[in-house]
Amino acid sequence: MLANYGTIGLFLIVAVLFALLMVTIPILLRFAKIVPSRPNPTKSSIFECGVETIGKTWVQFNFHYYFYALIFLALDVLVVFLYPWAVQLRALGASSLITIAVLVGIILVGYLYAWKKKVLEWK
Amino acid sequence: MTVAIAANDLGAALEEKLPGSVLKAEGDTLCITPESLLDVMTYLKDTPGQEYDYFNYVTAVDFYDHFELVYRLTSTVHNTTVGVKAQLPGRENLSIASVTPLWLGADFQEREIYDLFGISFEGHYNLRRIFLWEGYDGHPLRKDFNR
Amino acid sequence: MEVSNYREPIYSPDEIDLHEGQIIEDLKSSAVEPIPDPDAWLEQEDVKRNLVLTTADWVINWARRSALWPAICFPACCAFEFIAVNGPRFDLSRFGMEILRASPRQADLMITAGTLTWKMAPNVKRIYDQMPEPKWVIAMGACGISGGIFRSSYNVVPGYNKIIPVDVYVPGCPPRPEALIHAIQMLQKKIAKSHPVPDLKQLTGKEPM
Amino acid sequence: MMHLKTEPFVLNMGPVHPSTHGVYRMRATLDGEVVIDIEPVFGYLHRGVEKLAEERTYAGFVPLTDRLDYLSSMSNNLAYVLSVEKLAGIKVPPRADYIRVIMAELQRLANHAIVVGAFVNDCGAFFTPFLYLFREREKILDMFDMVSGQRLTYNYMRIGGVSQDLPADFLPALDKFVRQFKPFLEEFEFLLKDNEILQARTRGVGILDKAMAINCGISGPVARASGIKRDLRKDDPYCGYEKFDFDIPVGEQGDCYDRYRVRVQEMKQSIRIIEQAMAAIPDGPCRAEVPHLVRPPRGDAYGHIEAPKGELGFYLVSDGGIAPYRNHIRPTSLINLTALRQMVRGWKVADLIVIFGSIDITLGEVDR
Repeated sequence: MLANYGTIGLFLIVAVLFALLMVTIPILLRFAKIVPSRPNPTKSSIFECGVETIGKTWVQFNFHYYFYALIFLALDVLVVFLYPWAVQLRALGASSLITIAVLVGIILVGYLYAWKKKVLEWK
Repeated sequence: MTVAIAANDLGAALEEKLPGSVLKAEGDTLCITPESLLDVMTYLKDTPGQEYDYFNYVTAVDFYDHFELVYRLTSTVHNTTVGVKAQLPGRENLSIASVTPLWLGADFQEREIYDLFGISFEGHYNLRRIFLWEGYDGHPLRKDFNR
Repeated sequence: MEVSNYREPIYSPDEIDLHEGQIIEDLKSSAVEPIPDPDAWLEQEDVKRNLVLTTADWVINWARRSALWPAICFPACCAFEFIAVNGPRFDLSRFGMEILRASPRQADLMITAGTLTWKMAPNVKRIYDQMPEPKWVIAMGACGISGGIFRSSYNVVPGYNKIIPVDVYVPGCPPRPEALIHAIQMLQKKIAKSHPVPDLKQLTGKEPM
Repeated sequence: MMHLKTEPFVLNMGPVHPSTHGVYRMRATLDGEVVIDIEPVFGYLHRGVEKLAEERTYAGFVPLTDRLDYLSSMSNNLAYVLSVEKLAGIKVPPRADYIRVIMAELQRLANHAIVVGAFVNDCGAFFTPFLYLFREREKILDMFDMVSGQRLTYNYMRIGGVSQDLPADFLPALDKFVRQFKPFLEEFEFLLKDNEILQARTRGVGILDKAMAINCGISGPVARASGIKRDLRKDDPYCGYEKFDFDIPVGEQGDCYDRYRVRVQEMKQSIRIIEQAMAAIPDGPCRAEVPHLVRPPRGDAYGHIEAPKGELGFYLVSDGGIAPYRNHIRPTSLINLTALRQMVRGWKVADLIVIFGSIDITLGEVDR
């Protein structure tokens, strides 16, 4: 049982190393002056279809869309946990049903709250 | 077949309705005085017999001593078409009534004439340059425009 | 949430138009001399270089030229010849140029497909400036090279090299897809000749790059 | 529901935007996702074609018309050439009429192929239908290449007829193309007609009612989708269109789905016209005897055709010289954009892209 965790740990290290490598390669290449870097003010300004932005952009805009994203995230995480449970149902037996019911219950509370606050309607 | 109406009988009908507005009626075009443009257009659009509800185009022609505005209207009900011309004497600060209250389709075309010819349209809700940028001096489609 | 109609517009179009008109006027007055094409280094003879550096050069050049991602600069008719080159018959993804990025941040090749007018010039210059180094430009079509059939117009920039340095010129109005693919191959040969890896002396600052 | 104070902001759907089909720019005032108002900005491709027309002879202006609406160059050529013939009173031999009808309808197929492909791509089908339609368009471009030697800007029509007669292997190639295009169109239509994603994204979106369409001078498939039964090929026939029988598809609601359906059915009608024209094409000269420097009598004339985008017309004023005194182009795409502002209010940004894609415009014709 423990050996399996060893492989997962190895995999984690390789993943982190790979990610760090991808980040540091451009920085190293810039120090080695292979990657040309010529910063200029236009390059660091915002790209909005080739035109300067109009008016205040740091504005408190109406983020109704992001409620959907949050609720989708919650339900998606639930689905992620359901898959392994559903696959191993025969091995886990009936007791696993209770734990899954608790998990679904918790997520359901959040969903009902959003529903009652009428966040889901989009007039 | 889109019938080009005989302008002279339409001209006669207009004459008794709006005296002094029609200068000449030839072929299928009516030459009218610029001041009476809005009344003639409203007449053409609203009277039951005409119903010119579709606005083909409006354009301007520079004849050095005067500018000529050419309108073309079509009636989708009777499938007839009529041309209307109005002449603006002189070359500086020309202006004529805008037909956008009658047909919204004339909106961009009048802005284009304002931009490229310099003829302004009273009553146009958003008369600004459409193709060139603000601060461009001169109106390119005039005959005396040098590059 | 009903759309309550905000009648007072939150920006004044006239003020913005004047500001943008000023930008166009400045660019128009400053863009008189064509910018020289960036290929002065092509003529230098190949000086003897360390084996490690030349292989590093070769690898980096191979990587750069086989994944040229085009930026979006599609004003006019050449745009549809460029889409035809991306299309099923003249498949451009054979050269690694399949990804057509909407933003200049992930692009390193600007194919200027269309006539450039003075009102569009500041935007194209801004897109070019916002592309990360190293970047190349292909001026596509007669309008890109010299203003083409519209050269005598009051609102057309006679050639893209007035505002951005151009690497490869593609004649044609619009150029046939085979011509554009040939131009891309010419650009790839040009990239293959460059020397991105600096010598040790250049690294330590004794010699300029 | 939400008592938070939120402010609208302005977003530039600017000249460099993947789905504005060219360098068209809209300043969209958005309240989060919902579009409050848009303000169109034109002129990024204004090449001053009407100014260039003043220094070109009647025959010299034909290449410039190719670059107006560069998606349907044949139709631009046809509209201009018809206006000059109307002004100068030139008769065209019957074979030229049939060739012109075949070319105009083939060009309508090619234009609608791109427009329908781009529209479905805007709705979310990422480029798959576009590439299939593009493969068919390449076959049409091959035939145009066979006839005029060019892929996009043909410069094929002349005052008084067409520049050169059809090559011998054109009609067999056309016949082969028509025979394999019909089943392709059936299959394409079958796959997309009742697709529920397309229905969800376009049914009832951006409705343009009939009265607003007429008042805004909208013409072409956008007007027919709103229920206006007006097609210049039937109402004001030119080039002998009265000899062919075809019907005009008309939509009911005038939403994006109807505009898409009207264009697909128009492609079917164009195939019917091409078949009839292919069968009945007479022999004879393909061009009337017209002097190279034609000098129409003093006066003016307005000729218009049913271009793939709508009513495309040329208003010519002649002072008896070899060059037109004034040459005005009726910009179908520019006028079709008049109603965009009313159609888009209240919809979300994603719908704004779909509605804009359903009004098919080309910037060459908008800005001229």
